[in-house]
Amino acid sequence: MKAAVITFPGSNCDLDMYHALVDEFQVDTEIIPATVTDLSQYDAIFIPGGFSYGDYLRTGAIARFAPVMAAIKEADNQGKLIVGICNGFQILTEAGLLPGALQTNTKPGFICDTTGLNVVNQTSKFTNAFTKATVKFPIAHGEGNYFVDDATLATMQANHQILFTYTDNPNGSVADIAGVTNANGNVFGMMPHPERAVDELIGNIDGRAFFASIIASLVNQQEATKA
Amino acid sequence: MMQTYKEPTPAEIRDHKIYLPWGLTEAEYELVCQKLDRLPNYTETGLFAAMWSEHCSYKKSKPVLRTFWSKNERVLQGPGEGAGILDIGDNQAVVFKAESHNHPSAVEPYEGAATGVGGILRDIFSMGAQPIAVLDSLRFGEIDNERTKYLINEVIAGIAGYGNAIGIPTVGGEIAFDKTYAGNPLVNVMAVGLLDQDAMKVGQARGVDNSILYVGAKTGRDGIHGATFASAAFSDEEESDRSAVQVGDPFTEKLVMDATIAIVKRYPEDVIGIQDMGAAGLVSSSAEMASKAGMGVHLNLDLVPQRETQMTPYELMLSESQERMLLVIKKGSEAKAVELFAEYGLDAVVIGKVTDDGMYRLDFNGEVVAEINAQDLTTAPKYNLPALKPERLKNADKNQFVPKIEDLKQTFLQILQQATIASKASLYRHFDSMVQTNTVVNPGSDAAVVRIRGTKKALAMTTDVNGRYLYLDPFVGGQMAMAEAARNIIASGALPIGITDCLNFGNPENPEVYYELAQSVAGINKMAQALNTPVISGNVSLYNEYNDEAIYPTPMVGMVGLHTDNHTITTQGFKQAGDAIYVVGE
Amino acid sequence: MFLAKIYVTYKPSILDPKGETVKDALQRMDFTGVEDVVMGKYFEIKIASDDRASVEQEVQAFSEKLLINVNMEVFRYEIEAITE
Amino acid sequence: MFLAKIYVTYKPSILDPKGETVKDALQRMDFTGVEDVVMGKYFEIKIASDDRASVEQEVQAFSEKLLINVNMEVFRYEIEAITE
Ligand SMILES: Nc1ncnc2c1ncn2[C@@H]1O[C@H](COP(=O)(O)OP(=O)(O)O)[C@@H](O)[C@H]1O
Repeated sequence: MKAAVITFPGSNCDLDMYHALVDEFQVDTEIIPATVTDLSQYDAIFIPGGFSYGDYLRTGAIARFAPVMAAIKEADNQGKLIVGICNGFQILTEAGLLPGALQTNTKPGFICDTTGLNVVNQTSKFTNAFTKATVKFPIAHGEGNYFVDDATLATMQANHQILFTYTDNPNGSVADIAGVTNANGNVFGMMPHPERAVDELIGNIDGRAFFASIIASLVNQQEATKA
Repeated sequence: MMQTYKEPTPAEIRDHKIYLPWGLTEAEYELVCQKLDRLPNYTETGLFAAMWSEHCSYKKSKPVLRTFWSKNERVLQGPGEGAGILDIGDNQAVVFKAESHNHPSAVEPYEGAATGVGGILRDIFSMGAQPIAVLDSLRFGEIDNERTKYLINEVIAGIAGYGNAIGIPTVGGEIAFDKTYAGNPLVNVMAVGLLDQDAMKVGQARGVDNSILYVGAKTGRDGIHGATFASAAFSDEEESDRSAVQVGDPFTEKLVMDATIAIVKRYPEDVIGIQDMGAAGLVSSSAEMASKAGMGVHLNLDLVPQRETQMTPYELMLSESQERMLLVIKKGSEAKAVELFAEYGLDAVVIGKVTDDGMYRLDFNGEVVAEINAQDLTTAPKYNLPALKPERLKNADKNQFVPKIEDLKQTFLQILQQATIASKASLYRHFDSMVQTNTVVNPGSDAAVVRIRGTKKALAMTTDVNGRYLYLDPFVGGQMAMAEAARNIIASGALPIGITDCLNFGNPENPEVYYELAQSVAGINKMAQALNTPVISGNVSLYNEYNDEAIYPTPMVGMVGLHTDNHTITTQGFKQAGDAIYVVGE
Repeated sequence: MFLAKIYVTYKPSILDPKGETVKDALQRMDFTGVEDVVMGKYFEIKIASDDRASVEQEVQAFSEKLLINVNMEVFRYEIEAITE
Repeated sequence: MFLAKIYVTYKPSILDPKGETVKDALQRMDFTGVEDVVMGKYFEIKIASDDRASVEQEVQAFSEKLLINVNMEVFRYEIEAITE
């Protein structure tokens, strides 16, 4: 498995994601600048947190036009796994790779905390290794209030696209939504930070199941294509 | 002289004493004339006013600062550079410094606090170090009015807005409330960085003909006179002095930070010196770099990237536009430096070169607009100010220190109700304390602890001071600030290894204030030696007054400790029922 | 040269947390007549061109593409010719 | 009932990182005619009153007090009578 961590000008959780993948899971990982236009050699693509282009217009709005986004869309067409965390989630919604949009927290202001999450669906490519029904993940955002209209919400629910909900909604997200996939189940985004919860010393390892799920589904996928 | 802008002539400057509002005294102006052997022009007068301000020259606090103990086996760089540096073994070093942004924050709390964070981070990465943590130390009036609430919310939002966006965790700090700070809040920030000892850079312009490279944001008219502004006291009438407002741009700073660290790594031989443009912007950075190296510089101001049109030399030199750096690049290596910065989307422009005649020379529109001996510019006259023990201390009643407690439970509850004692979680939760995933101990314990990835080491850090103790006894209060910081570090399991400080005081021309300054420094110093924690950097903020009333003497101490084994890190909370509780000490 | 003034606001169906916060603050400050606050974005964009129609097209295009999020926001604009 | 539309922008001498970033993005997207972008705030505020003059006064007052930062920003406004 080969992973790419995309770094936009202003991304700041790129190294955190890199270390989680490399130090904790020994995944062959490269940090790829947003000017790159070919991602064909990577099996999974991670868009990390931060403030791409300062988030000066709207979170994720400008990043969506970076050259790398065409390659990410191409990877989506091929059904590759694409993960957006925090600002990465915002970028994926802006780019239309995930439904909905992220808005200012109902009580405006940045919050850094640890929050409870329900693992709603434990069969997805991103959640198959979770053994607990609720976990604790760090959050750090000012614009994590997920919005989607009622009709889309109904389809997403019918489709099992909602993978995580907040146990104690910190930002006003519709239906307590914390993390979602696209209809196809290969693109995932969430505001909480699994990469901040993989190292015993840092005090929380609930995020490991997230990475383990992705690795397991890639291994399955590869075995399936071999067979 | 062909001038397209109208400025007072040297004779008009002399006759109308326009230097006075800029902070130069008549005697200082006379001295400038003597050194130049002529009358200074408008630009030159501005350069001297800025460079000889207390903020840039420490002309009034230097006799006290000189007494700081700042050498031991760990010290690689003491006071005098962007930040101090301590050896932590394995060819690694920790770099740290604190800075005040009190005056800008009083006027414009969000941007004042934000640009404070930006400025202290530039001090760290201009040494070639990677910033790993930010801490703060904040003082406000009692929370009984809308203005104070506004200040608190905006200052917190400003620190968060900048620190979170640039991706350096804000891991700790302290906040206290007292009416002494109502008209003059304190916003001190400290930054800590990590350095490979081989990559260490200093702010010096060495080597004739080497190039001066301007990097980062364009220059605008923001913050002109910030340095002299920081050296003046507030009053009710002066609230309209607003020319010093600067807006921070953490996005650009992140690019400048990453690119500066990258150039030191990629071309260590070609980068001769680095200095950030802080107070008094271009003049202070370039003049200090020249004078520290014993060299001169020759700058062509037409080449300075400009955000606004028709800026004068005076404005270009004194602007405090943020997110700008000055580098000295070896002659011949300019192109690859410019190319590296372009990779990060940044402007980098050669604006001049190092000369060997010791002169500070500026060209603009094909004319020489300033020609000053660089040493003269950076050597303000020193003042030995009188100190006088305040009345309140002479007749202090020792019994005032003995608390009168009638109902223990009642007193206990009253203490817990104090805003200063209460949890600050609702404020520090706005700070991203976890980004970089190295924070082992987050805000809420005694000291914050940040691990050094790839080693078993970790760094503990804390900021402390209690102005009331210093008001009651500046010497003992200074010792107590050190003792509190050391207790916090030790409680995390670390060994204290050094400190930085931020000396927040009133007007030093008041002999009682000067006495407080000298005494508290003496107290800090004594403890620094006792604890083997040298003072490796710091900052002075004087004139913290409102309507002629000085704040409590508030010398903030920022202390760093070293963990050699991250398995021995301890936190504050009780761990399990049944554990015994001990009281250690007297 | 043209100057485009572009006004971006949330769709009425979307909660506007910043507008709500401002409304609460104004009411607490005793501006009790304030019934509703919408907080949006305002752009002034200078565009070099001598063809008004093409400027209109551009403004329409980049507003939809970049300046707004079509899921949540709407915009309107005005264009005026300016000298300089 | 009145509707006040309030436009807030930075003073010309103040750095506008948001406007700059949007300008750069538009230029990268090949809207090359774009020469300058100012990004500000836009408020639509409904105020219950039947006296236009007092509404004007209120708008002026709360804009200066709350909506803008007088050190860095300027504003202008329009007021129109609305029914509802
Ligand atoms: N402004 C602040 N920024 C970040 N952390 C803060 C701030 N104020 C307080 N804290 C955190 O709250 C905790 C308690 O602070 P404080 O009351 O000063 O404790 P102590 O008296 O033990 O130093 C510390 O962990 C400190 O880091």
